[in-house]
Amino acid sequence: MKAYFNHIYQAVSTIMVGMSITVKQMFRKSVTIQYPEQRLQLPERERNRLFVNMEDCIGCDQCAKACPVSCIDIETVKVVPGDIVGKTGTTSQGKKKALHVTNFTIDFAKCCFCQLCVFPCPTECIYMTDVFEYSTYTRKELKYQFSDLTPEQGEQKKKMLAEYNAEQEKKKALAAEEAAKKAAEPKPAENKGETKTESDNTKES
Amino acid sequence: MEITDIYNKLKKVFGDGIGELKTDVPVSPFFFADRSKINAVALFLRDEESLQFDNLSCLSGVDYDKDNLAVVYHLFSYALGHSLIVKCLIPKSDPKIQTVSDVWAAADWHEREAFDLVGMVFEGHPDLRRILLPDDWEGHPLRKDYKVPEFYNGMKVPY
Amino acid sequence: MLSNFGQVLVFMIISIAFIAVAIITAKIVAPRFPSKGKYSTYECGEETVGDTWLRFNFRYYVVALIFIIFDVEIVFLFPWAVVFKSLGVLSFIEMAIFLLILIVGFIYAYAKGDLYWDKPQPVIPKLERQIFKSEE
Amino acid sequence: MEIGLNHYLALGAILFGLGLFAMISRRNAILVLMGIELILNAANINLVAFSRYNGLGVDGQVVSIFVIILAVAEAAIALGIVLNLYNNFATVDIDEANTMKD
Amino acid sequence: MGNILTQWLGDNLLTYILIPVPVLVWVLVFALYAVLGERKVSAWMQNRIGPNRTDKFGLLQTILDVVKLIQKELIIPNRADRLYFRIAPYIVFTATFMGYAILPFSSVYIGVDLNLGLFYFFAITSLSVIGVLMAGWASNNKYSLFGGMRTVAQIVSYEIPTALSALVVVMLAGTLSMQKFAEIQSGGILNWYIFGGPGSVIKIVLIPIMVVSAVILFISTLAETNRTPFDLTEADSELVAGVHIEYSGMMFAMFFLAEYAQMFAVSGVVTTLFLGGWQSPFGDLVPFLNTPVFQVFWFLAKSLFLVFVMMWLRWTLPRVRIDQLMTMCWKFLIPITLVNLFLVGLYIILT
Amino acid sequence: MGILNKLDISVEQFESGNIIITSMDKLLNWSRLSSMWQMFFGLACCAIEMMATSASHYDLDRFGIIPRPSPRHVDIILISGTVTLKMATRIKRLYDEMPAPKYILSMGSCANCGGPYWEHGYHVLKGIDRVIPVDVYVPGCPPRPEALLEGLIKLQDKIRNQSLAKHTA
Amino acid sequence: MSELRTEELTINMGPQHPSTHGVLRLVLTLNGEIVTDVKPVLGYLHRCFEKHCEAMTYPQVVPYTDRMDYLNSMNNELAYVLAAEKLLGIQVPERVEYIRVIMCELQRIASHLVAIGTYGNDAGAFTPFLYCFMDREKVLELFEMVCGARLLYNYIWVGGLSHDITPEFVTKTKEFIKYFRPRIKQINNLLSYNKIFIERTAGIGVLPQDVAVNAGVSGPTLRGSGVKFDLRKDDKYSIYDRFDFDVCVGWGERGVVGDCWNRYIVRAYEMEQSLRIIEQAIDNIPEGDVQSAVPKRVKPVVGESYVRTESPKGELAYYIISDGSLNPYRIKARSPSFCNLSVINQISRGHMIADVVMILGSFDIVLGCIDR
Amino acid sequence: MPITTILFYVLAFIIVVSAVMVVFNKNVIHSAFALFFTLFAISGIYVLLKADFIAITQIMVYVGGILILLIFGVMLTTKITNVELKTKNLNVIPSVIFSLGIVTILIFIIFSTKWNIKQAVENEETITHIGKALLSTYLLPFEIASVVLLVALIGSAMFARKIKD
Ligand code: SF4
Ligand code: SF4
Ligand code: SF4
Repeated sequence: MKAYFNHIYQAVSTIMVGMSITVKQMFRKSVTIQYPEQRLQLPERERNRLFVNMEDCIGCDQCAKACPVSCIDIETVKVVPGDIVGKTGTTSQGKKKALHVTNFTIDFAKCCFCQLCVFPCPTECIYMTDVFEYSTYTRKELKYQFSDLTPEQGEQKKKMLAEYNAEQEKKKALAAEEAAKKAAEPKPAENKGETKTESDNTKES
Repeated sequence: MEITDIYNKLKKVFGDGIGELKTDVPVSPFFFADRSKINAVALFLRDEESLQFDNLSCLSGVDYDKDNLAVVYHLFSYALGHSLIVKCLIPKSDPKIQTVSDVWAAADWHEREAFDLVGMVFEGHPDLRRILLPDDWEGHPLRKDYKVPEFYNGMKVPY
Repeated sequence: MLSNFGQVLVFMIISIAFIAVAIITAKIVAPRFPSKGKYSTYECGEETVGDTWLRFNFRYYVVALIFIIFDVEIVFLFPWAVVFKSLGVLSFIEMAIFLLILIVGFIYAYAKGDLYWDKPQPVIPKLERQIFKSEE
Repeated sequence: MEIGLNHYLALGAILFGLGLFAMISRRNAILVLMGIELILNAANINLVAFSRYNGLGVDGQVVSIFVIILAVAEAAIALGIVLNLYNNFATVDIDEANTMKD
Repeated sequence: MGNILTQWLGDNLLTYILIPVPVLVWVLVFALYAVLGERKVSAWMQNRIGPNRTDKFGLLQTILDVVKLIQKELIIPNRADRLYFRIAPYIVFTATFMGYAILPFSSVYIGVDLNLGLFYFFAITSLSVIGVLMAGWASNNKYSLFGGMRTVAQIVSYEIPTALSALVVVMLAGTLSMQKFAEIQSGGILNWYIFGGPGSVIKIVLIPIMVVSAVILFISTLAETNRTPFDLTEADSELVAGVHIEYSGMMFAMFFLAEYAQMFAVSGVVTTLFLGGWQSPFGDLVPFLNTPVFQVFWFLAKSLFLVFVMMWLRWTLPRVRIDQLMTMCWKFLIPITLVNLFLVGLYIILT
Repeated sequence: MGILNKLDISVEQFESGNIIITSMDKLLNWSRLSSMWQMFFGLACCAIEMMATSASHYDLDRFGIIPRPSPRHVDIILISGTVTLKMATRIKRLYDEMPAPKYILSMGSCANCGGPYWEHGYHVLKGIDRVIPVDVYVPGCPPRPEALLEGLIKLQDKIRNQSLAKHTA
Repeated sequence: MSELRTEELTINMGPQHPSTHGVLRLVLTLNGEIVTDVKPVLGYLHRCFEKHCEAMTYPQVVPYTDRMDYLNSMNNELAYVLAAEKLLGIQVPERVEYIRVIMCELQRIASHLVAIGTYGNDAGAFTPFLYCFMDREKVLELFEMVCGARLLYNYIWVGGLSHDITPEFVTKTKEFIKYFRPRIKQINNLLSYNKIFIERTAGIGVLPQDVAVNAGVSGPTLRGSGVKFDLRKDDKYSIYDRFDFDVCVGWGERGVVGDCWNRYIVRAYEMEQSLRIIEQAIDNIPEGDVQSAVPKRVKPVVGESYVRTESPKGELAYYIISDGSLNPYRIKARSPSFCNLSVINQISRGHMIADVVMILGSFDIVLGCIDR
Repeated sequence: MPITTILFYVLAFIIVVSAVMVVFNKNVIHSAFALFFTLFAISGIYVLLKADFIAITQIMVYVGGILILLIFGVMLTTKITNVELKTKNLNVIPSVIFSLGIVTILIFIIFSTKWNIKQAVENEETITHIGKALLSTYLLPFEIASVVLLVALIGSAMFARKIKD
């Protein structure tokens, strides 16, 4: 009998406690962020859409290698002598750019926003922004092209290289030794060495 | 109990069923057990008063090398607080091994998973079906030579 | 003109008419795109296994059974409660006897466990052999 | 035509006939039960009709309440029997159950 | 009949057809805004805002919901029983709506003042059981069938404590007419039946009994309307959506409507029985507050408060299990109401 | 039966001009876009963000979106997470069971195209659009709640500009 | 002769079901409302984690471990990273260890909040669910501040961390601790000690100790059965031995030891303990560089390592075999949910449908972790 | 035609049609659902007969109680979809003839008898009269009814238990 009334007492009292909590909450201010009108101040480390500053990109492919998802697609074309990359041919830090980046796409439909691509970049030109509002109606639009060269220009550069190569071939036929030297020049080994030292700097930041 | 003591004890009971103790491998020592004796070994490990491996922490199927698969047992004893690694080699030509699911209930699903992904057959397992992949899936994906199928159920698999 | 229950009938007709109108409007307006899967039975996205119209839990029957007895009792209680004040003690005793007899039945059914819904009868798993010994 | 006692009685009769038919022709025991319910309802209609038109007054209604009670008791018990029958013979077919007895 | 419409429009058929219309309109308006209210109340309790994108306060939200539901395809699954699948929503809603006929909105407006009012209400609302059973069975879906069965068992068994605890008031009032219940409780808050009804000082002994009765009546009506903590029939975490699973578009809306309509109906009954119906709490102290228009206000206010309590409970409590539900009914509610009944009987005899 | 089916034609006939139909159109579209009931359905990590979106901080209810468990009651299905081959058939089935004006929002990289699993995921469906038509793709892994809301607003825009009955179904 | 037994009814619960916590499918065999058999069907979220790892380099695996148990990324990362570090023989700086502990404990709170919230939701109470999510949002804010992501962080790296913490983080964390203590009490009042909730969970799904151990159950589920075992105390990985905290076990305060309520309440207690650990750690973070030990090129020797950690769900272990190349040869994740779930059939027989929901909820499973 | 006449015919029509459905339907559960309409319409007939208390009792007990019991009984005993009317021709025709015969005879008798028609006093408050009658004139049957119910309860509970074991 005692248990019987104890049951009732417990039920009633705990329900009362619960109800008092909910009713108290009713008069608190709501925590809702009313999104389109009201936005959160996002922290500066926010990891959302990537951005590549093509001014600085040297086309070293480090980011693409670091990406676990392989969603970065880089296609580079060697610079033929006499041509320069972009306007100045150097990065903002004054490093010489030796590759035309004809195609630099990041497929944000695949990207997992892990930020692994950001750290190895020697020129700190790929970074994450706080832009997250870029949903689309078609999936193709999610593939972002960062290269500042249009496809035609890219074709042109390729052609230039092919012509240049052909020229070289010709020269090679003429003077084998000289040609070999020249062909080696456009991909300097120092680039790789630089990457390492650069990446140390990036990690500290 | 130290691993060598455990090993010696086992060696005494099972003799040839236990391979040599490998301690040179970085990280943790282990030994091989014979795949046809593993059930008895497991039961011994569990029930022997001084061992009391009451918990099978993990059971992993591995595509070990060119012609062998392996099952790795990570054992732990709640009662005595020591752990042990036992491995069993299984030739790929005849991927059969005794089950330990009657010794540790935990092995039940792990063995199904190993069967599913690596493709060894646990003899005596009560319900050896695929567990993660659909029943009509072909192949065992964690084998090194696994080829991703082109189509499954009319859906294209590769990107 | 209309009796009271006539009014109730009007209520009924109006409500049926309302639903009919609502559903028919929906029928007229709503699009229809029949497709093969659309008319399949929902079961969390899986194919239904077995027949739905099966014999079901016996408990439901017993509840209905006991309810119906009490239902009748309530039917008697209502006229009694209405006239109770004017009839006084005697009717109270009469009703008390009536109720008592039924309560006997209630207690009987209760004691025999007929009123218990199927309680969970948990099967606590056991190992054949005690393996693990707790430290404490 | 003004609705009178006859109409109600005729309705009762038809209902009774249908119930009777269900009772004798259907072999599903539960349908037989439904037939019985129909018959009891027919009887009730008659009772209430008489109470209204034949001066039975409130008595007819009270009696019909008792009929309803009987119907309840009957339904409860009969269903119990039917279910038992089903339990033992795995059928609600009356004839089948009959033959199975021996 | 004491109905305001009969006075205005005279005693002809049109009047009678018009009487239910305000009630229907009220049911619709109530259902629309109760759904919204529920969403808002839950939002506030959870520190949210609730619908506010349609307009500033989301007032159009549920209306748009309905417009959308009209556009939804009506699906009748292949395996369903087509006839009864269609009929079920009619029965469920009609049964509920017919219950509204006896709700006394004010001293001059009531659908129909049956002298068997309360009894009628219990009988007619229990009809919806058949509709639910039909829906559950005809959907030919296991979850639906389970939901239907559970609803039936639940409603059917809670009908007993509902009726028994209402009987306490019937005994004291000696009538079943809803209008009379309300009339008897005139004269201020102390004469409400929850405080023992009109009477001399001795009625103090009645107060605990009446409070318990009122609470039990409220709990069991809660169970009859399938609200949390007793919403086993559409318990999403077990039965997905119970009997409604296979219903889409407008047919589903009808079930939804019926559920909310029933919420108000039972609140109205509890109000009439225990909270003085349309009586003003100040009695005749402020006669102005007891005019018919204000009566409507009081009635609605009290009923809506009960509806709010229902929502409040819903957003606070977890749901009980079916066997606990049944045990609660048989083991707690029915014995207590029987004792109450006996005590009130004794009280009446002794005074 | 199915006026919305047929009006499709009449809209084209009257082209620009029939005010009743256009305002009707507006109302219907408005109602559809502001009461998108969502299927109570989550797949993987994105589902957690979806839940976070419907929780107090972001409150999907503001948009009139409430979760309903049964596909018969819902208008929109948020594919929130990795779709595996085993699950794809089930999703297709659930999608089929939804009544006509229905929308799909693909949330997160996985649903868009297999996401991080597109390369080696032998058991991952590379994009839900291989099975059912998608209305809006929300990128992110997982998308922030705001991103999901933005996707929903995009979807609302899409519905707003629909003509009567020309929905994906 | 056939009996008037209810016919056995097979009913699918899931993959799309509000209370299966994702895409799990339970095939229930029912006798009336009583469950006679539960067959979990897994694999609806099998994302080929282990195959993926074989194609990744060691640092690249980290994002995938995040996605395994997505409610609990930090602990997953930690477990994997510890295993990899053991293989590589890396000793990380003190500061890193401290930050890792703080992060993992915050993550534990977040994870338990989801567990408790969804458990309330399973029981039919929606409001506690949202309260829990509100508090979880606060934790996520902290994470977002440090590493920029809300759910999948890729924060703990092999040999270090991706970012250092900021002073703001420290103050905010302290604020959070202050804010959160009373909230635990509130949740307990609202849900844990509610009579209906106790009725629903106490005595349901009793899992005796020895069965639990034999079935490989771990974490709060094991402690709910009264086994006082916590890898943080008993295995002392990372620097957990420096902190003073209690191992919470269910002792049958309500119901019996090993039932759903005890499993549930262990989580509520553990949040309190996590707060204690954070409190002790947050004031003592030594100075240092968080990336000083990050290797340029992660290329371990041939070998293997197995590290067990205590994740909020239970014993989470990674088994890494290296063949000396850049990519791991084989990674096996021993996921706690996988082992915990495997006892569901044993302990839910004879219960009702509603109880199965509660039992499932009390394991706090995450499908990403089960199916991998 | 006065409204009551129309109502009577409508109700009679519903009753007869649904009763026919009850009797002839192949699916027992359809019969049970059809019985719902029969019983409901019969309560309408009671209303026409000015027996409101009986009408409501009819709804409450028959529709809300017995019908549910019957439906549950059907659901318990059969695989509902498979229940076919397994009647041999032999059985149907004689019973049709027999029932029809009885109905004709009854109707003939009904219409040929001169019933002693007395218009009863219209009393609005049937319930008080019934209540009083129950507690005075019909006291004995009233108390016996409780015994009957008790017996029914115990008996059916016993049956139920027998089935369960
Ligand atoms: S964020 Fe991660 S997934 Fe995205 S591009 Fe960079 S490395 Fe690849
Ligand atoms: S790592 Fe930086 S510089 Fe190199 S290709 Fe990528 S973005 Fe360009
Ligand atoms: S997109 Fe990213 S967060 Fe979403 S399910 Fe896929 S892996 Fe998880």
